[in-house]
Amino acid sequence: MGVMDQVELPKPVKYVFNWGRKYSLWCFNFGLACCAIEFIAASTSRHDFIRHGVIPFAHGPRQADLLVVSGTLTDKMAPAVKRLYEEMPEPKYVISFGSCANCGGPYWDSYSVTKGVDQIIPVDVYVPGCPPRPEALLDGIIALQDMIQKESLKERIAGRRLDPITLGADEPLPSDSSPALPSGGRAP
Amino acid sequence: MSEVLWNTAASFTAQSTSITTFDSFAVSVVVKIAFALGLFFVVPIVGGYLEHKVMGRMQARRGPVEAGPFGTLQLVADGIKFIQKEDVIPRAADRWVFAAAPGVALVPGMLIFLVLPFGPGVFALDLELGLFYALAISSVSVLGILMGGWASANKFSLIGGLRAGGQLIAYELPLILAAITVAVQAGTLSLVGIVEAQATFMLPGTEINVWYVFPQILGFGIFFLAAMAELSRPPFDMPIADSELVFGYMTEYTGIKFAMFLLTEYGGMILMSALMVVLYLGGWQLLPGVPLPGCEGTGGLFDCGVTGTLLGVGITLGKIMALVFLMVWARVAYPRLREDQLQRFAWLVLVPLALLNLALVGVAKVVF
Amino acid sequence: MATTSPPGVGLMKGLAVTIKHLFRYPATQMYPKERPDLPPRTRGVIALMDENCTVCMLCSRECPDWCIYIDSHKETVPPAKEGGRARTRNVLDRFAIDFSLCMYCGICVEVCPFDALWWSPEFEYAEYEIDGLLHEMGKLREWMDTVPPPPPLDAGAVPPAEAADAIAKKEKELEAEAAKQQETEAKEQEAAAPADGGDGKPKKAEVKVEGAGEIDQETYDQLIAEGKSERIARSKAKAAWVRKEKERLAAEQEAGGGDDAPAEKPKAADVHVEAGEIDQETYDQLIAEGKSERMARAKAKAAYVRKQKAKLAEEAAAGGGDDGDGGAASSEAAGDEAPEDAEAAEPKQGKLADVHVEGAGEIDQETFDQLIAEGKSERIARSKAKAAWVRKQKQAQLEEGGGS
Amino acid sequence: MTDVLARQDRALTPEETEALLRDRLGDQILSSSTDFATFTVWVAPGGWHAAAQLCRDESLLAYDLFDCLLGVDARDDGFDVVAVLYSTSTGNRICLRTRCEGGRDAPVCPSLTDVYRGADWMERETYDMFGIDFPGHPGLEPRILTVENFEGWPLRKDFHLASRVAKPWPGVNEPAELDDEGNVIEREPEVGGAPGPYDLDKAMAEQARAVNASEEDQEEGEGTGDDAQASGSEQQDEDEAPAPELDQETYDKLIAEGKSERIARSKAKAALIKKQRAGGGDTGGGGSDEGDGGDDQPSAAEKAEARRKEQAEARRKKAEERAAETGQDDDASDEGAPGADDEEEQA
Amino acid sequence: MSDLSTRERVHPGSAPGEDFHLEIVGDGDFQTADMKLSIGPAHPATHGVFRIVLEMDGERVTGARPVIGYMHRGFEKLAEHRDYRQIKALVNRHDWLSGFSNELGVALAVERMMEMEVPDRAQWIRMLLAEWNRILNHLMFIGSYAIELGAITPMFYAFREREDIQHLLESATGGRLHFTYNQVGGLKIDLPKGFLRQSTELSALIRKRVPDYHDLVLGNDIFQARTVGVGPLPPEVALSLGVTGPTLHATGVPEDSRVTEPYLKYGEIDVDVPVGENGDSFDRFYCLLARISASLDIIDQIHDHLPAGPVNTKLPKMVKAPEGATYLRTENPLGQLGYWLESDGGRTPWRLKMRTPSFSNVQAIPYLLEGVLVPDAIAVLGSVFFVVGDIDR
Repeated sequence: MGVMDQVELPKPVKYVFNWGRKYSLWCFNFGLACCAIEFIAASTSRHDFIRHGVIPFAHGPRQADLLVVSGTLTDKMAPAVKRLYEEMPEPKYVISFGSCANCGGPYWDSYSVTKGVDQIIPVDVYVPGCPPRPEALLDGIIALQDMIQKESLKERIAGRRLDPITLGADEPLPSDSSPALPSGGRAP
Repeated sequence: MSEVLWNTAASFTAQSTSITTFDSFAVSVVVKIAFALGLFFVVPIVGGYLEHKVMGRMQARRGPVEAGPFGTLQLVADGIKFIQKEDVIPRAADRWVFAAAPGVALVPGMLIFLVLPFGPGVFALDLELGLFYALAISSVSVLGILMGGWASANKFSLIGGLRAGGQLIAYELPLILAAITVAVQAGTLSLVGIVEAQATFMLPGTEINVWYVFPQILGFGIFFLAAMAELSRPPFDMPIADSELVFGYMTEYTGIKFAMFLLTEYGGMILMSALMVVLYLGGWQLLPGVPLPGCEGTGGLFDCGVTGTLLGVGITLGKIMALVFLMVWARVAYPRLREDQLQRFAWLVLVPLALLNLALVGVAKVVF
Repeated sequence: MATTSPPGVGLMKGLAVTIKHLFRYPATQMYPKERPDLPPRTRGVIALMDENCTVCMLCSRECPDWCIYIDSHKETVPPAKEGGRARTRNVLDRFAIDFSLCMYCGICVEVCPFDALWWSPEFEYAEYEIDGLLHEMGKLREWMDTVPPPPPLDAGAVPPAEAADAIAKKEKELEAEAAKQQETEAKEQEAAAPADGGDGKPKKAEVKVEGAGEIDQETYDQLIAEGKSERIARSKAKAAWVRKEKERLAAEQEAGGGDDAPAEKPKAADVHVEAGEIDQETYDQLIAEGKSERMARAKAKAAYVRKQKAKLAEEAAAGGGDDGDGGAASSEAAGDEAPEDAEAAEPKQGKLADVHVEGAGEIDQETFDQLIAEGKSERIARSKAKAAWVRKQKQAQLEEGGGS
Repeated sequence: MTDVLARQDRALTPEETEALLRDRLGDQILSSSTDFATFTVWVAPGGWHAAAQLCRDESLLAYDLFDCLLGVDARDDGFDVVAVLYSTSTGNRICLRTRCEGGRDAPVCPSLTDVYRGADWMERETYDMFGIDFPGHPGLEPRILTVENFEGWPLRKDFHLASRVAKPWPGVNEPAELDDEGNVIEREPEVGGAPGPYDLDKAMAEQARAVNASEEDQEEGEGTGDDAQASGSEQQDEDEAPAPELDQETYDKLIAEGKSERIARSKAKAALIKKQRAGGGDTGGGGSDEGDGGDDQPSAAEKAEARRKEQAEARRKKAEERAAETGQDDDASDEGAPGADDEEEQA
Repeated sequence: MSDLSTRERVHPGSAPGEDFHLEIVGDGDFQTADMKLSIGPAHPATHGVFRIVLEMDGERVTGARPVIGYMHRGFEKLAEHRDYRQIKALVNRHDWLSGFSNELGVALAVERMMEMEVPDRAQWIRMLLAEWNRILNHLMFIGSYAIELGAITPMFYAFREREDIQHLLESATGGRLHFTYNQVGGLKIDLPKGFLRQSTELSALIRKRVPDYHDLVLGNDIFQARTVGVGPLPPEVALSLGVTGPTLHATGVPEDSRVTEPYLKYGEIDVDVPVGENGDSFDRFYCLLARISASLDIIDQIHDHLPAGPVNTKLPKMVKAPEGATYLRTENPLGQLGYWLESDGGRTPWRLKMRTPSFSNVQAIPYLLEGVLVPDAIAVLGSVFFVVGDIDR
């Protein structure tokens, strides 16, 4: 890893490395709510995303490089997601699976739900649906794999904010930050 | 330098195919190490692929398909990815022990590959104490696991490491007892010797040539279960995959270190299967009593032409893959044993049975 | 309660079950290649037919997630006939659904009184950024192509209200025509000797047919030749005959005067469409399919407007000299130009929403390879090719519909 | 199935049960009702623990299954607590209901944990949601459902949902009027109307407009600032802004007409708001003590006026652009006014 | 920029989710340990976010304190801001494995308050879908309990069955997990053509596949060794805690509201309630598996009782429940689901309390875990079937 993010790899090497990262996404399912059931359905025999190289047996965040946040993220759970995202070693990807993870979904007005996982951790692919079909997750994974095949690791790591994010005990989480308001009733 | 290579190539193909008969010592050392390392990295990849596919089919799904033709390059892709992962060392960890642990767990596996015969003459070393060497070295990898568990300063890894230590030691005993019984039967400790003995072994009092698996079916069963427990494969995977232990001693490892632990597991699976093939299933012999085509020597096993050698290697790999299939089958079908049941099963069931088996064979050896 | 079986048996049975599955065909559906067969009622994405939308704001009010954003303004429409009253009409400026917020409960589709919102089973619209999930009116309109026809209801079910009276109205119409047809038939028979000798036998059969309307002889023989059962052949022939009848009447009307509204055309032009006419042929076809009368009128209106535009585009294309390759007059050629400039050159031909196309899963191979050549990702290429294929199907159906 | 039939004969009818309770506990049992197939017994707060004990131990009653315990916000009279008990042997269900002492600010209700083990978490949840204290409960803290440092009691009626105030309701956006030369005639945007508790919704919407209006003043420098972020709409400061007072005169009129007290109060509140909006000073009972008071009332109206004008310009600009565009690309002139189909081509 | 390869973790301690994992306090042996049981199970999370704090000395658990609230989404507050049609869409997201039964409860409660007559066909179809929903729920828990004990395969077979059932229900309702098919006064729309034929075929197919689970899990000796006699729950304690559903039936009490208070048309068919003997983990699993066969029998009975006719009644423009309160209880797959619906005559409920089965069943865990070995803790925790969304609402 030390070399990977310092130097721009030559074309063929970068292709092979991207191919390797593309077809070996050890997946850590942060199953929160109903979308977790659709995630399990995507991992079992009918949809079986192991075909695409997504292996669901990553037990801990240490061995995983794809974090699928499926379900409603509540304020009480947000620090855990933040910490587990930090635990994951660097070339890591996040799929936000379902409306609740995208931006609060049916619980957009609840007092205890974080409006979207992207307020806590950077998200690569948003899969819409409530809950999305398992095929929608496969479509999201294919989209992510397309992105991985074309991306350059150097830019990705350079773009990532590397100063360690420490959650001070006193600094409260933005629990009730109102959602990014689309233009509502007025013309954009 | 070129004629040295030329000689090697020539000698390899010309008179005998065995890689043991080379003129200069230096060259043979290089070739042997290359042979052992090559096998150690290739065969576990095939074993891992077989596990993915068989487990998939048994669970009514297809297993990896996209990576490479028919998903064959899945584990290669894993390897390439693990190289690129960020190498994380926990702050509170003991740095050098943490870094050394995967190596200590992996290297014994490679060393044992030196002594395993994969075909007529296709083996790096024919040690006189081959079996003793293999069993001794395999217990060293327990150290690697304990080091890993302790060094990660994560309470879960600690518990995982201790449980793994306890389990491996508990199952070391029946493993060795079963192996000794075969040595007693064959009269030699050299693995190649054991294969040779099986080629000419007659059931006491009858004229049927048979492998050791038939008279010592009990020993084979004990060795199989003990081997699975040694590798902490389900249904004996209490120290690793457990709800409250997250990933056992491997919790803290990422990147290439974690890949080395994985390779240890797959390599160990191949290694134990190979040992069982040599001890019980007659090595590279096709059928008990049937000599390989084009080979002479005792029991039609040695200095055969190229076809005989390739056939021998093929048969051994086939038998190894069959045993790997059995291990995967057990993983798919059974839940996990509880910790204390595991220990009780080892001490109260396996060890007495192994002793009984040893006694029986001893008596049979003396009487017939 | 433990089942008392000997110790080993349980373990063996477990092995037996797993090995049994090893030799069975795996239950995996190879997703990107094998498309899932989605039932018609699947709630995949919401499609908007904005011709029907009268901006009553009901969907936006009823949505529990407040995720439907509508902007519109009122416009006054000049009276259709002099002395008539000028009507005001709501014109939709912006209709957006935020699919990252939407909970797919279907209340908006349920509550819409004008059938403007439909469920489409499409589910492949994952995005890299979240604002890609805010689908504007254009995107919602594109989803309209993938809306399947609603499934027929269970035998025990009460048929839906609209369909019931639409079917009744159609029967009445058919009887009226059949009666009228009866006298003209009788007059022709005495005057003309049987024209083509060949169909002597069916002619008699034709007479015997009760008053439920004549059957179109030529389609009837053709179907019988194909080996269809007699009953299907007769019913198809009857439908074909009715369509031909209408064609003939419409043609006479157009040839005759054209300015005063022809009798069959339903009541005075609907205020909503400035052009005023509706496309008679699609209207009957939809009614035959059992669609609700109001729905059929709306779709026929859209089809008519499209035909007008197609006619205008052809004149413009022919008038404007050669366009690109060969300038073949028929819109078929225009269809397969490079997709970009085809859109620019003529109004969107693709908006043929009314004809439902089965098998929305196929993709148009040639656009697919072209896009792949351009370096597009396989997933985008597939979805664009699918849309292109659907467009082509529609054009093809409209062609032979117009031709026959 | 057979024991179910046997069960029927041993079961007591609601009247017998109430009679039994009354003679054991005397005046603690206030009243009982069986409307909507739910046998509810009102119990005085003093007899709450004794009633539950009796229901469990009395052999005739034998309510052994502890079904559920919940709190209900009873507006100004404080909070009610309802315990639902079920008897597996007789198949009866009883809902004991009592009014907590201490009104709205310190409601107290004796705990049932020593009678039923299941009451433990239910009471913790009711405390977490309503702030009702249960003396005798082993441990109400830490809060069972919400985040540890959560301020406010969520299920109380004066606790407002921040997002519903911050986000303008898309449903209110009726089609805008265009006068002859195409610019938008503005009209008062309808307030509230989203489904929600009727009287609270109006008040909440009122509050939101006040908050937005005050923000408009701070955002002098900013440009259009169209989606006014409702900054600082923490739950806490909303609790201080009390619900507006009742318009006394409409209230008495409705009570005289025999309306139920609750409907009368809600109508009176609505009437008060209408009066205040008309800026006619405070003829009704409620003075202008609501929130930031009536003094800057006219300026809020001006602000709303400015915002509406600016919306109008935005729409007119949009209409002109569209007219210009439709003019260029299709030369055929008989299309006439831009039809809906051109609309969708542009979008 | 710090060299990434040996970037040290900054936050103290190294266990993933630091305050979630084992922290040894006290000298020498483990005084108190805070063990997180859900994040990072062997297979994708089947429990959701449920945290339990175990006090242990040595291997034996002395005390257990479940910490819930991680999935609390404030449904009861949101319900007060939604009218009855919108509640129907939100209510099936709580016990996400039995979406249909949740909606059913609310619809029945409002119908009871408005004294609305629901056509027979709608009631029978509601029962049919509720029973299919029950089978979906139980199949999920068969898979997830087996994974807790280390057997991966039952989950794959269970989900193969679930996919077939979900396809069937999707053809009628349009949704796979959240059906929003119920409506106050009946159903949204009638069943599509061919639904009943597929339903009969599927019930026969699943009846043929149930023996696989008996062989693979119930009959397995290792499974029996790990579950028989583990975590017994006496009936009186269960009743006092309010435990219902398979967990209560395992203790021998056949309390099932389809039998004791028949709602819909359950009175006209016979419902058999499988019952265990000593309420241990094995009996709980046995009851779960037996309830699948029971539900299949009910489905077959419904197939030949289904009358023709309308499916919903004409609704007033604005559905308003009259003033007053009612408590209605239905038999959810995991236990009894009670709705306390209090209305002030407006179009939104004044108070809607959802008494969920998992909330009460989970209260039994501290009792069950006292004096249990740590390895058994998993077997016991997995055998009390609960859904975290149901606990926290």
